[in-house]
Amino acid sequence: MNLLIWTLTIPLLTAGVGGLGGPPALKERTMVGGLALTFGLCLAIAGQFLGGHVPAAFDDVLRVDGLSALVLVLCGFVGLLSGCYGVGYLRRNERRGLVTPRMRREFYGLIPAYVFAMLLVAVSNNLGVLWIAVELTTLASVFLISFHNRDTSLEAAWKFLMLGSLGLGFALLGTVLLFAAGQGHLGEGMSALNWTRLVQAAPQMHPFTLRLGVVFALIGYGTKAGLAPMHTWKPDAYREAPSPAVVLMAVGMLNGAMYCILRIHLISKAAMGPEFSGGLILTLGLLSVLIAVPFILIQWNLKRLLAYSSIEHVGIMAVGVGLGAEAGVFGALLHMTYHSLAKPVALFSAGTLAQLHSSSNFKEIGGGTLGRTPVSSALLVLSAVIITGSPPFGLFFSEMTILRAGFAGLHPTATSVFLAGLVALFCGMAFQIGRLVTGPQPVDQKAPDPERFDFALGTAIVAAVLAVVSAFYLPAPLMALIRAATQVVWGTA
Amino acid sequence: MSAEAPFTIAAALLQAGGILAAAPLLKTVIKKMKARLQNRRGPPLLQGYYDLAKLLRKESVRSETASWVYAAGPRVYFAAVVAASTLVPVVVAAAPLEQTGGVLLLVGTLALGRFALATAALDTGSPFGGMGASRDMTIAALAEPALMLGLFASALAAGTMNLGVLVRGLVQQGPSWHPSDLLAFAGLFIIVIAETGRIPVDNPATHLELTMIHEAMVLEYAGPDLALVEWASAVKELVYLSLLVNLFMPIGIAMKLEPVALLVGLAAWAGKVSLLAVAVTLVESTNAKLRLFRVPELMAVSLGLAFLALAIRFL
Amino acid sequence: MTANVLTLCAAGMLVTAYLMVGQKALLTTIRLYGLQSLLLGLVAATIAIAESRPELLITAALTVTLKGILIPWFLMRTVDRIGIHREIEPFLNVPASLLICLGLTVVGYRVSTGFEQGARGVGHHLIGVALSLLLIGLFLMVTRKKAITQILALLTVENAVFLVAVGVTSGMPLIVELGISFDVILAVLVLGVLVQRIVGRFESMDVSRLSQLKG
Amino acid sequence: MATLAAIGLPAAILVRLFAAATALALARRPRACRGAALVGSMLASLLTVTTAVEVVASGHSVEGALFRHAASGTVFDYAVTPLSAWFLMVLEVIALPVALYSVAYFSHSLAASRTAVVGVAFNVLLASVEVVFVSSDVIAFLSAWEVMTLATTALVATEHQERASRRAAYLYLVMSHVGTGCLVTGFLVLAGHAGSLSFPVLLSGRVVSGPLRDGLFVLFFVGFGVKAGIIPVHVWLPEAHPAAPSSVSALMSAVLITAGIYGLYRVCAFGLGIPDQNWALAFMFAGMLSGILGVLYALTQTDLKRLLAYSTIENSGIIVLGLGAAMMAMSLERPALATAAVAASLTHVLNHAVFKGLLFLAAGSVVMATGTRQIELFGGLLKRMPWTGLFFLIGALAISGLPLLNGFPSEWLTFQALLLGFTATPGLVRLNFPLAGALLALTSALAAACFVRAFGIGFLALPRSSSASRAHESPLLMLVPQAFLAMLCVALGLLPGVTLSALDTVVVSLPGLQTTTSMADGALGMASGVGRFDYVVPGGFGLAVLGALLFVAAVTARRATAPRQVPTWACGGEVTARTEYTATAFSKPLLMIFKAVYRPRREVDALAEVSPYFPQEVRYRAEVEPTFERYIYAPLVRAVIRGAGAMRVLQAGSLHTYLAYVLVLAVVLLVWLGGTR
Repeated sequence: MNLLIWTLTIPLLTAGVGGLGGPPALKERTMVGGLALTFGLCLAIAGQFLGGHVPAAFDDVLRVDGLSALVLVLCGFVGLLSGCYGVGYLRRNERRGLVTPRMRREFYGLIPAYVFAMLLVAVSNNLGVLWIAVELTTLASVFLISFHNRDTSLEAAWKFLMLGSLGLGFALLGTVLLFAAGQGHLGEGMSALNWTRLVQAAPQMHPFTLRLGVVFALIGYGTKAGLAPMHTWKPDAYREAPSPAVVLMAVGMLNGAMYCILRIHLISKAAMGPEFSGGLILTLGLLSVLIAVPFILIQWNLKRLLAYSSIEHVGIMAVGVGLGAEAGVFGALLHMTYHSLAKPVALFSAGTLAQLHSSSNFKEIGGGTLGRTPVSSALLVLSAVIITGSPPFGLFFSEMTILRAGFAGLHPTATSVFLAGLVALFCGMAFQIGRLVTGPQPVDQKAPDPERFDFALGTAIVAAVLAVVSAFYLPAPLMALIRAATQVVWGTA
Repeated sequence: MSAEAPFTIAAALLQAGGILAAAPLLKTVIKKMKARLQNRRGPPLLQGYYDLAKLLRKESVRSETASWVYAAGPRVYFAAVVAASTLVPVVVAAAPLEQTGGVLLLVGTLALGRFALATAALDTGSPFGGMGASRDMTIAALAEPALMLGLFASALAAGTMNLGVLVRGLVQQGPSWHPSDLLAFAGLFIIVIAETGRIPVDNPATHLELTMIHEAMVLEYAGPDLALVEWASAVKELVYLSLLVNLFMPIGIAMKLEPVALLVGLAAWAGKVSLLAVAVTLVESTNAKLRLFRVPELMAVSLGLAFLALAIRFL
Repeated sequence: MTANVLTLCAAGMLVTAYLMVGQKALLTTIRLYGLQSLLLGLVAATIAIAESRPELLITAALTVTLKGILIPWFLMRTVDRIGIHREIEPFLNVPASLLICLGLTVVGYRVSTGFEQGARGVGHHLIGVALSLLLIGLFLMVTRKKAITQILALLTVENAVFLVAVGVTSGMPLIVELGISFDVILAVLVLGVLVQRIVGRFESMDVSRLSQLKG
Repeated sequence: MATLAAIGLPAAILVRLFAAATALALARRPRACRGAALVGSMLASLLTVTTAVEVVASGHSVEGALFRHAASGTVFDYAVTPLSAWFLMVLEVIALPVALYSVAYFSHSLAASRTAVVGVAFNVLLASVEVVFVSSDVIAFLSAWEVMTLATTALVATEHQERASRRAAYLYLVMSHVGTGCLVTGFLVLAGHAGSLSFPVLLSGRVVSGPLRDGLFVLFFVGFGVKAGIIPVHVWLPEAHPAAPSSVSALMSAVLITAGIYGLYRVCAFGLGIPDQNWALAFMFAGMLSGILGVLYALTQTDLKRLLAYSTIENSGIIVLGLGAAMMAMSLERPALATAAVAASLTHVLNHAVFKGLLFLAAGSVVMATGTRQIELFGGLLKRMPWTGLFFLIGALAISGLPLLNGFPSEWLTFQALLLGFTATPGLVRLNFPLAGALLALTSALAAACFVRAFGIGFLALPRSSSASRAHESPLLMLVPQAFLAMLCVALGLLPGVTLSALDTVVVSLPGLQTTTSMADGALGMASGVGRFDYVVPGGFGLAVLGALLFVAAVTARRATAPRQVPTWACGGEVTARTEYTATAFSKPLLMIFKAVYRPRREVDALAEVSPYFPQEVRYRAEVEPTFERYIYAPLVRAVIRGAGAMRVLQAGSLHTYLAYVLVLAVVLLVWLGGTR
């Protein structure tokens, strides 16, 4: 049977097992095992693709090209990481007796389901299926956000759901319009909504309908990606969701949404050249980078801080894509890869800090965490250095690639604004992380739980090692995937 | 300096010795002229030598709190000043050690001496030493730019910064009577007054500690140490005056090493220096000492003069 | 004939939207939404008959049963269970809201002129109505404070999208449409659950109170 | 030798990375960790020196690739040009003794828990500086530049419990990052126009022209000026340098600023084509300002390390002033003159590194022995730490630019450059040179005053505190490096010709300059480079001074009886630490004279019960206003914070607002799309 199908069914089964009753130990094993298997299958599929044969199923409704393969691998990787971390995370909470059976069911059920939805996004070659998959990710994450069932988590979930569904409405409209624009060249039937055909038909499409469709689709999927000004759900959701779920949102969801945006961009580019959609994407990306600056400067909450940082990064990717240069696209995809490797470290260490201090608020955590939770704090510093794009780590090189493309290309002014934003963001992050980890131990504060070397911490360390190593050495196949993806987007494939 | 090395050394020794010998006389002459202007008789002309001889014979007394720096101070000061004296053309239109450097080296060496003395003054722990050192360094720092600019003015005019070459050049091209010379001279004269610790900047004769500058700095010294300081100061003053006269009125200075020329040169030098000494005396006896915080204004004036000298010569 | 029916239905949908803007009683608003959905179904059916496209009939049926009957019923049940029947004062008073909605309609129509006349000569009317409907729905979401009204507004947006789907494209591929409808149900269920949780915790459906998360 | 030189640099980098890794691995055992880090560093320095010496001697660059970043396809090319080699030599001449010094210093005054971090950062820092000096590829340069910043920040924040050092570290980080931002823009715009990332192409001087060129110059000037500590972008320096461990401060003050200087040389002066006259003027004014203000602020410091930091700003100013003169000469196409100026500036780079390194190491010993940085609490240290005292004195004499030591030759050369510049420049602009000359004279004289104060108050007379009276000499391992640097001060002071002739290949390798052979007069002497305008032989003159000293000895040392030791006369009172002249008092006259700069503020409140004439106690507070901090930076920061705070309303928590954003965006885009096709 087709690998593709397996890749999708395995996480579904895992979700099923996790969602039903049964002993925790079993659920833990199934989740880790299932997600590991899934990741393995993702790698296998990527291997197939690189081997020259294009994995597809259901007459091309599911189809893997370079871009899909890249996103697929990254999502599978993140899924595995968050699964492992999640097990440790829940154990910690159990140790404090915070976990009800319902919670356990939701947790072990929803996380694999979420992974399933993300993978479906990555491999779907069909506008409609894509939309459905994205909707599924939304539904899966709602209850993860309201997981802790606090007032604030309900609020966050509500906001997320409202904005998300609205966005999806827009995305659906966009899809419909794209479909309409291509009518007569595509005919009826399922395959009429396939990328491959849309891109072929794009040049003959009705331009206005197409433009309208692109605009709505960008707003819609931009909401999921968290591009400003549709980013407003992000800080709340990140703050409330349990860290493993946050990782899925901040990396998997982000990549998936970016993937959708790239697809839309592709069609529009095939029809009207890169300027139209590129300009829109560039504007939204720039806006996202700039909007993140003040909120990072005045932030008081660690997890919200990271939310704004991920708004920044999606903005960076968007800018890279929007610049309308192949180097920019390559930089953006490289950035996506390195971001997927680095962000989990930040979120894991931040999550650990928050969990041990049972708060993610700077005031309540208090400064000088290096003295109390040395490993996590060190990891946090390291990851902060990485995700602020400092050399010698990967994000520096991807940002440099984007900047270079920008200064060499058509938008030097926009690029310099972008650069200014990056500088400001670095200063903000440095300030926040600095005041959190350094300084004297706070007096009159209840000691946090001791940092013991458990499964979650182990995962974080492994992730950190990977993030550091990847800076100097990306496996050749991964590089090949990034290049293939660039070709897909730049349309030289 | 290989073949003429012995000759150079001899010349250096000769000039240093000569200036060492003449310096106390200059101090006394100025004292005497001042006394005469105040209708006193004043000391005998050889008083300076008597004082030195006496001080050198006395036992040396040092503060318990002081370290070796205290003893080193006067010696380095003396050595620096004496060495500096060999960089200036005096009787002959050439400085014995002109091969080793020019204006900048001269100024630098004098600064070295000052550094040594000021440091040593801080070694006894007496507040006066500190006060003197502080004020002396302050005034020196303020004088430095004006001094440099004044010297630059003439150096740039002559196209060299080596005093020997400079003076020879001046003699060959004859007196230029350029107004900038006058301005530069005036500027440098003020500086010399300041550097040699004379009224209106400092009062060499005062015994009121709070108004002292140079004297306060050396207040703790006695015996041979004091002798060295006094002697070196005298030498310094003579060096400055010789520099001044030879830079601006190199009349009669010996161009060749012939007995006649040398004698003429010697006489001319003595005459010019004493002329300048008279000027110094007049300034001293007609002015009152300035408050410390008025001194900068004086320095500013001389700086302005020097700058003007440069400007009107080159624009 | 067909053209008139379509235009009529479209106009009717727009009217319902305006009524929703002017309306404060929750149950009426839900009924208005139901009516709107029925009209949508009618549009689909008309096109299906006029162009003899059976699969559109399925769409129509789906729309009517789902949005015309099921969802309103579900929402009414929720309202009854919670027992709150009136919308509290929205952020904007009715006249102002209506004016803004007029503006939004103008925008929608202006944009719709960009389409060529669809096969049935009413293409851009439908588009105009649909886009206005979309913007009005969004506007309702912005101004209304009750969770239920916000859901209704969201569903109005959904309706607008469907109107475009049937009006311009003569329907999406069937499977896709099924999937989408299924998703919509799911979304509504989730929303309902969430609303009940919110009410259970805040003793109110006033979502404007959900504003603890700042900065 | 040649082969070793060929691989010297990459080998050194490897050694450093290895040393860092080992240090990290041995984190639990401070002793071994220290050893690994520092010995490794010394080894690496030796390796680098071989390359640098080889290049400077032969004048042929050594080139190669350090590392290839496959993902982004960047290759870290490096080329040890003579200029790079010169800065490398300067770096290692300091890095070697500093590493040796640190072995003992860290063991005494560094918490065991910090050893690993400091050891790693130390090596990473040096490695990055080396790469900065040699990299010939933009990305390589920028990454090394950035890593340098990060490592330095880590070292500055070593004592992160103190608020001061946290603040210093952050200030440093932010300012450097803004600077880096300017550099990235500048370099990438250049790259955009050149279509290449390699320095030889970018910095050929033919890439851009016209206003764009001027704009880029400004960007680079600011970007590198921050690191060089040029006023007004200097504010981080006096905070950061004192905060770091003293041996690291030595490194920072002596070498890190030269990274900025290197940039100014490589890009601003020789990378953008023939300099514009206004650029030269900008450099000269910046240099003058930094020189004079730097020394003026140094004069009033009572914290020894801050004092040294400010004097670093001063010297950096002198270096830039020389470079400015060179640029002026280049803009007028006067190669001989430009050569003289560049020689002056590069010589001062070396000399400043040597004596500032020496001073900071000595200061480190003092701080370690007394446990304070306050000059007012030192006193009488010369008797307790004779060697350290001697070395500090030598450094003080050198930095005051006095003959026979190495401060003199470079200031002498700078004066030459200025005077010749005056003769060479037409028009009113020339008046700028005598002005610079006068200011330079003032600067060096004030420096002399400053260090008389530092040494005299700090090391002489009576101890001013119990900690000072309990001070003791540092271990041998800390004295040897100081001795080495002190000897270097003397050697470079007496043999300026050696430095100049070593500079020859460096200067020749720079566009538009000529050989310095006319300047080096044997090993002992220097000439002004233009005719016989001026020449000096410090060594020869040194003999004269020596002779005079012998004469003194002859005159005074006849008597056998040792001098009588008596207490100092203090108007009948007893001389105690309280009657001594304080550092504050020492600089008071200058404080009053330069009121305009210092804008001093003093508060005297006397508590009198009986009558105002009989105060019970008098409190006195005086402070010098930090002009730039107060009038430029503080308002800026406040504005930013306020602005950011104002933005908070965008995320005020109301879902309706958030939805409104989407509505507005949709409407705007729809209107933008318009209707008619």
